[in-house]
Amino acid sequence: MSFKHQLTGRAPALLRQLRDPLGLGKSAQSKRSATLTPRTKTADRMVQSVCPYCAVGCGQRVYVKDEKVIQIEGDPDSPISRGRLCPKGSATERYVNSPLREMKLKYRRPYATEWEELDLDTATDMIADRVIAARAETWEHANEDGLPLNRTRGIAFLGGATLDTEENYLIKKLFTALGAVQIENQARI
Amino acid sequence: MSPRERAMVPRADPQSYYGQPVLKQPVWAPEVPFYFFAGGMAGASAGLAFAAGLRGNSELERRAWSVALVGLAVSPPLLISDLGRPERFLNMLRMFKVSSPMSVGSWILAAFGGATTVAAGSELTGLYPAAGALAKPVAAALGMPLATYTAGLLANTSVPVWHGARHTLPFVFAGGSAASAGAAATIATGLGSAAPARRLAVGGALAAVGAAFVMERSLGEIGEPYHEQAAGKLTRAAGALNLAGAALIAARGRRSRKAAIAGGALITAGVIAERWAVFRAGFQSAADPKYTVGPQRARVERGESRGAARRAGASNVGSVSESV
Amino acid sequence: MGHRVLTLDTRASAESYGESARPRMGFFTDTSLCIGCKACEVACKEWNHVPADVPEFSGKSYDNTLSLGANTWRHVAFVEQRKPVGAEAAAEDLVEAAERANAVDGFGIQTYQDGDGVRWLMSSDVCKHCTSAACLDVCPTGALFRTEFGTVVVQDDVCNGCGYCVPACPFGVIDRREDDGRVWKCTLCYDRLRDDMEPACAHACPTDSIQFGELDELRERAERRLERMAEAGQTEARLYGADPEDGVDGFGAFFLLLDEPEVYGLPPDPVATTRDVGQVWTGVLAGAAALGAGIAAAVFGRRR
Amino acid sequence: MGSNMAECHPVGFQWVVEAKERGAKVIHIDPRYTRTSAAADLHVPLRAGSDIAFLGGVINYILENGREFREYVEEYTNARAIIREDFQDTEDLDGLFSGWDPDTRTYDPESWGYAGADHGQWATSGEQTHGAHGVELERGELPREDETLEDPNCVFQILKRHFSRYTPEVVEALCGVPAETFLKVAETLCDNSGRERTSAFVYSVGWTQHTVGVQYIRSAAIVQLLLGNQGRPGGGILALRGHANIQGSTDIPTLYNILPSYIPMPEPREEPTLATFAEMQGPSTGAWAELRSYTTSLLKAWWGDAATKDNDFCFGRIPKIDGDHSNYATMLRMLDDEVKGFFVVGENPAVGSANGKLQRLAMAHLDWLVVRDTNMIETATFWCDSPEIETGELSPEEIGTEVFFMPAAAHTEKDGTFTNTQRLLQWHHKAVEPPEECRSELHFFFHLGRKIREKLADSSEDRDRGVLDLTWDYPTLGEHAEPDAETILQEINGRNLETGELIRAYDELKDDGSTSSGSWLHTGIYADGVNQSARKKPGREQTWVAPEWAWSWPKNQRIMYNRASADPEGRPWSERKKYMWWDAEKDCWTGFDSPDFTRDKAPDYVPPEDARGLAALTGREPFIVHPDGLGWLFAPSGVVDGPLPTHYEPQESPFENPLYTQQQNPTRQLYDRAANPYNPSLSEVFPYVLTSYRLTEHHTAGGMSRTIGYLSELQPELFCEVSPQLAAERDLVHGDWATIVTTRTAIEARVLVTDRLKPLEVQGRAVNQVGLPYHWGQRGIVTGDSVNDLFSLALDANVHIQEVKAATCEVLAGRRPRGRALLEFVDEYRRKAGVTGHGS
Repeated sequence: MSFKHQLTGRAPALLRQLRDPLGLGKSAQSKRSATLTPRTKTADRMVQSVCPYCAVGCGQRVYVKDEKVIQIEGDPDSPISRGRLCPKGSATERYVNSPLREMKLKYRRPYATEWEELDLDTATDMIADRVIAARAETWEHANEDGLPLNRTRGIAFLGGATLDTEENYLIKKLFTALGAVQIENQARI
Repeated sequence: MSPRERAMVPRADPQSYYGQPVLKQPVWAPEVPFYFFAGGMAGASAGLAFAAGLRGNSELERRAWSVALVGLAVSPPLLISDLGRPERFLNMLRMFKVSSPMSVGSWILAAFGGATTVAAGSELTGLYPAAGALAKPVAAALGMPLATYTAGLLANTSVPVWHGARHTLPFVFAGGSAASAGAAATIATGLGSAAPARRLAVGGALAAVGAAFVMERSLGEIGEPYHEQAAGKLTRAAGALNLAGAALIAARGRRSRKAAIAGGALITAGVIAERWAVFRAGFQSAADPKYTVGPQRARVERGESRGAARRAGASNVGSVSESV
Repeated sequence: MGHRVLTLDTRASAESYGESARPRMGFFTDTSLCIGCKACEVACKEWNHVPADVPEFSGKSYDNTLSLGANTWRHVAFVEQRKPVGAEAAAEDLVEAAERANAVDGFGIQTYQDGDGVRWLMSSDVCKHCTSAACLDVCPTGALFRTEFGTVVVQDDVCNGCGYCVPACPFGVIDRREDDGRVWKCTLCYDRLRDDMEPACAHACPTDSIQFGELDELRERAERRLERMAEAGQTEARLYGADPEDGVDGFGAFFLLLDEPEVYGLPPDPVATTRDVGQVWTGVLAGAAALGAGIAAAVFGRRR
Repeated sequence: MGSNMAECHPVGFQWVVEAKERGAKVIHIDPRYTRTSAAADLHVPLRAGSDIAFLGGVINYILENGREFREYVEEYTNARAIIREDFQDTEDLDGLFSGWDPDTRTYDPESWGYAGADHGQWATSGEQTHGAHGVELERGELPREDETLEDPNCVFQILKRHFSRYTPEVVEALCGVPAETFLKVAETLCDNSGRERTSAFVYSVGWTQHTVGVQYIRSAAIVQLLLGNQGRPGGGILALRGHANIQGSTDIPTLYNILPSYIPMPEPREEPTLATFAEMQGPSTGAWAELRSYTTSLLKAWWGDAATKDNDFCFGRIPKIDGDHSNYATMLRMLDDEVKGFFVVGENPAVGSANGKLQRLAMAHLDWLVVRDTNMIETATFWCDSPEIETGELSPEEIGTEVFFMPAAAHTEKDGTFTNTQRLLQWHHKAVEPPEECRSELHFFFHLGRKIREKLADSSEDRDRGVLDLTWDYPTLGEHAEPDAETILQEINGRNLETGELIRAYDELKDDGSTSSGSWLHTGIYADGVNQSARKKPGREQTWVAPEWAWSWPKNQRIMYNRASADPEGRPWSERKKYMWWDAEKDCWTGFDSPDFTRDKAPDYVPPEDARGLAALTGREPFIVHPDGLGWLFAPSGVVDGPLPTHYEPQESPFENPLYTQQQNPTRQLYDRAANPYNPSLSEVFPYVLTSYRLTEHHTAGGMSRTIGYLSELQPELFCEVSPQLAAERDLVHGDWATIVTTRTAIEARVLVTDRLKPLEVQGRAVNQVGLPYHWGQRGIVTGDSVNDLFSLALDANVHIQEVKAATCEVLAGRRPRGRALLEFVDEYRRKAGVTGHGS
């Protein structure tokens, strides 16, 4: 239909007015308006997702173009939310594309007053060393009665409740194997 | 209300939402009232020049065409600089819409501009007299609506003090235009040839003041802004300046060039003040919800209109629109 | 007189699309279902990339965006009202509630936004997409136009920011964006409509307070809703802008309100002043004639 | 109650609105008149911290007027159970139950048990209690019972006595709710319960964040069991959780006291074997009887081939817990330099946790801190811009904490499941790659584990075997080597190790090491090799239960205990409320949902002599996680602060407990620290009740909302909601500033004076409440003081959750002092209140 518009009715507005004397309707329509389409239609793909805010679990449709999220809106298929979203859910696209979002790793030395840059692999490596050291330093083999404890309380973890189930699983698995018991979550708070 | 009660989320006010205006303030800049003045002067001057030409008063004719040309020259810049997107000023001629005085006015201004440039040009340079002779009546004819369409432009908005004056405002602007054209010509023309200009200045000034008075009266309550704040001061100033100028010209304008010039200046200032008074009154009128809600609510109470809200049971076959 | 003809033609402007014309689409905003979540405000801005401007705390209940404008195309109003306080009042509410519920079984009773001692009204306002739209009539460039869906839209590729539409709108909806120079308002998501999608605000609204659809169908739905509420004793409910006979010949986006329109900041009897454009032109011409006469008199008048 | 659903769960609230449209009545019982109240039929304001008294009143009303659903109560609850002779009630002991030990400030719950039952294993601590653990019953039968419910020692009679004092008058005096309003609520609730109708309770953290939080919910459970509203459509107690996967973070926890699916963490024991563990923690009847199979399968999932019969399936590798290792206890150890390193992932304790100052001071004692988030949050920058920097209590030059801030991937940048508030696991598909250095938690922890294993590869230390033997070879995808989330979900689902097939239901799990499952409740989520959580069949193409959208644990059941939706004979209680019923032809349970019951167990089933596990429960016992299959009106086990709810005042209250000399919950956890002072009860220095809450426009600690312009502009500043009366008392000016003071600190907020907050008449005098939304901090587009800085650490002993929904405070007009002056200002109030100690 928009194609048809391009072929016809593209004479200057003033001439198009001959068929729309008051110039309030079609004659005033610009070429851009005549060929307008929503960005959801020109997206490369849409994937179904779930809102990251509260626990209602509203369905979301995430539209992607050129490997960038261009729109997130309610998923009408969801029997939970029926396509609807609250203000936070409706702002999700702004959240994932937020200009304030941090994309680079930052490192602060003891007693330093500024951040420094640090690459991901080095950082992970440093953290691994610190975990091993803290663990060795604070390992509790048994309690005063000689009963086995087999744990460390030198490392603590506090997770938010926007982590995936699979992530929580892996975290609990790793830390339990490392003997760390102070593994906690927003669910406690 | 005790101060205590005031210090809280204001409890629902039957008249408005937290006292906020219903209408948006106009976004127009100070250029606009000056254009009202310049355009009006140009239009009326073209008429004066043409008439003077017919009357054979060639000095007055030449001077008046010059004034028209000056008024015309400053108009487009004033209008364009007021646009949010000046580079798109040509879109003003993208369409022709009878429902929009600004659209029609743009076409009038454009046509008047062409005609006046030719008319005045040939008058002043003596070139192409044929074309000039053809352009002069056209310019004069277009000059009249050019001077008054701006009143229609304001009247065609939701601003109560403007829309309420749709029958009277054009006469205020007509009088003002006449006065300003007359005043300008009086200043620019020698005593001998300036008699018609003086008559036009004096008559226009009196007409403008009279029309403004009638307008304020006919507006009733919604005319309040003309007596308050900036608009109030300007209205009083306009009246005083116009009357003083008219008096001075009438009394001594025939003998003293100085007095004529002074009188002309006073009237010019008076006309500008009048344009500003109307302009400011619109802002004040839009800013206070009482001017919007009050008359509408009254209409509904009086049964002249059913209003836009309807409870259950009320018939939705309006008899109102027919009775208007 | 003449204005009748004109406004009739104004309505006809949708038909300038001939066979490509679509049924007139609009909103029915049922404020009795609004929970004031402001999803509509955010969803609108997100879809249309409307800029955010962070204000100060307003103290006007939970409203900090305050009104419709160039950067707010959906606006949720919050009105706090006092009601008879005390257990009696509250308890009664429920008793009556129960009785009325039986009276109109199936539909139940809504003591909407009705609490112990206070009533908290919430309402999502939007451009009315008037049948006779003053903004559209006065626009000199044709930037504002009526779409094939009967909605009123500004074309930002045409608008030159003359600002005429701003004081023309009887609702104070449309406004000029400072840094941009053009005017902006709700487009009823024209681009989405062209792909048969519903506007972002209606799509997001959690409680269906914002309903989108063919205007005729919405009007019938609203009529039934009003009747039901009346039966349930909700006599303060009223439709606003649902009738083609009002001053703008009917809203394309109308409302169900629980109090007088002005309480929500809406005009009780809005009029498209452009319906009087006939009178305006008469005035302009009369003025012009008078001017001509005046000049003639001044020039040809008898010499003293 | 205790929930502001319309504001905090707006999209879920669409169903409430719809129900209301169909005639349901919505009652909102909350200290503040909120957007939820505005949409309700009735708003009942009550004093924060008095909910148990209100619900106790409802229970009393039901019992006094015989409004209980008699058949349901007789058949499906433990009303008929006889409790031990030596049980003593709070009514006998002035606010204490029998078994109280003043030295340890804990209960020995032995005397709360069923008469005649074996109580060898009552000594389960709060860390260990998950309802049923430890109750040992012969064949799952009540040892002694009285069907007539007349025996003075039967639960029903004890209940009557216990709640008899919660009269409408007491409710009025204690909650500030007029008796007639209370009665209206009680009547409405009863009228809307029974065979034909059901009523539901909705709660959120307004109930949990108290020193008696668990008992709040217990009270509702008693009401719902008495009215027969459990396990039935339109009934239940709905916990509305506040985060996308907070339910999932509990089911497959990052919590110190449980392993996946609520398997308790082991404690140090003489005989630390899987056998003893299973015996101590698992009853022989009910769903928990299979604890050993569940645990063995978990161990097989984690240690794979390294887990063998001979090494007890590596059970010994699991670290032992011997006390409260929860978040707040850990922060206090941190303050004492006992914690070296801290991972904070997608959490913002500097703003979100109670006593924010203590949180921040504690982190300054760390050797290293790892913060992973999408935005730079206050927790990551405490060393340079926390309020303590301004007051001079901290300065970067003196903070030795090494800080790693790692940018995280958003949900659109990774595959995985969120478990919503109704136990529904919903898969969210990855839409795009995470930008720059942003990575998922899956990515970070997988590679962290990989590196640790590499570094420890040649370690001979026994302690390192646990991590070295761990199954940690997940396939990775894409340029960033992202571990495959579906593989992990399959591990969670579990396999039959002989056939290699994916487990279909937890009944298939074995204790001989022949099965693996990372979480027994989640078995079946990958049944038939299909990711059931990724099912997206449109709701409109299904029944109203929509069983083919996503997957819920256990066994895709949408309503738990749904056997109770049918009468003892297996017939629906009523046509209106039919949900699950016994199909005599097909000899199985059928209906709209999958049965939370053995599918082919007939209503008339009687367990054989030697029966154990689920087989030991009869065909008319719906609450299958309990060893007796009954709903517990009286909790003989599992709750550390009493078998029945009792009203105690909050830690900080302007009122005396009118019921007992015991002012507060005797078991509440307090921390006598300089950085954690408490406002004395009844203190005139802190005359107002303080409560914190959320707004629709923001999210929790603000990291996901203060960083977004579209949300920030809707609620730009922190404000406090106060009544016109309070404003008058303190000359607060609407729209101006107020300072709110506790012994912890003072913060400033804009003043919102509103009729929506009403002073309540409690114990003959008016009390004003102050409401504060807690979303603000120092960073983001909109900033403000952090409300949680006002609160103390006073915890519920069952779950170690802080009391931030009811405290006391003072309110003053104007802004707070700055810098050092703030400390002196607060010290002055401490002195006035007679609180010793100086903020460390």
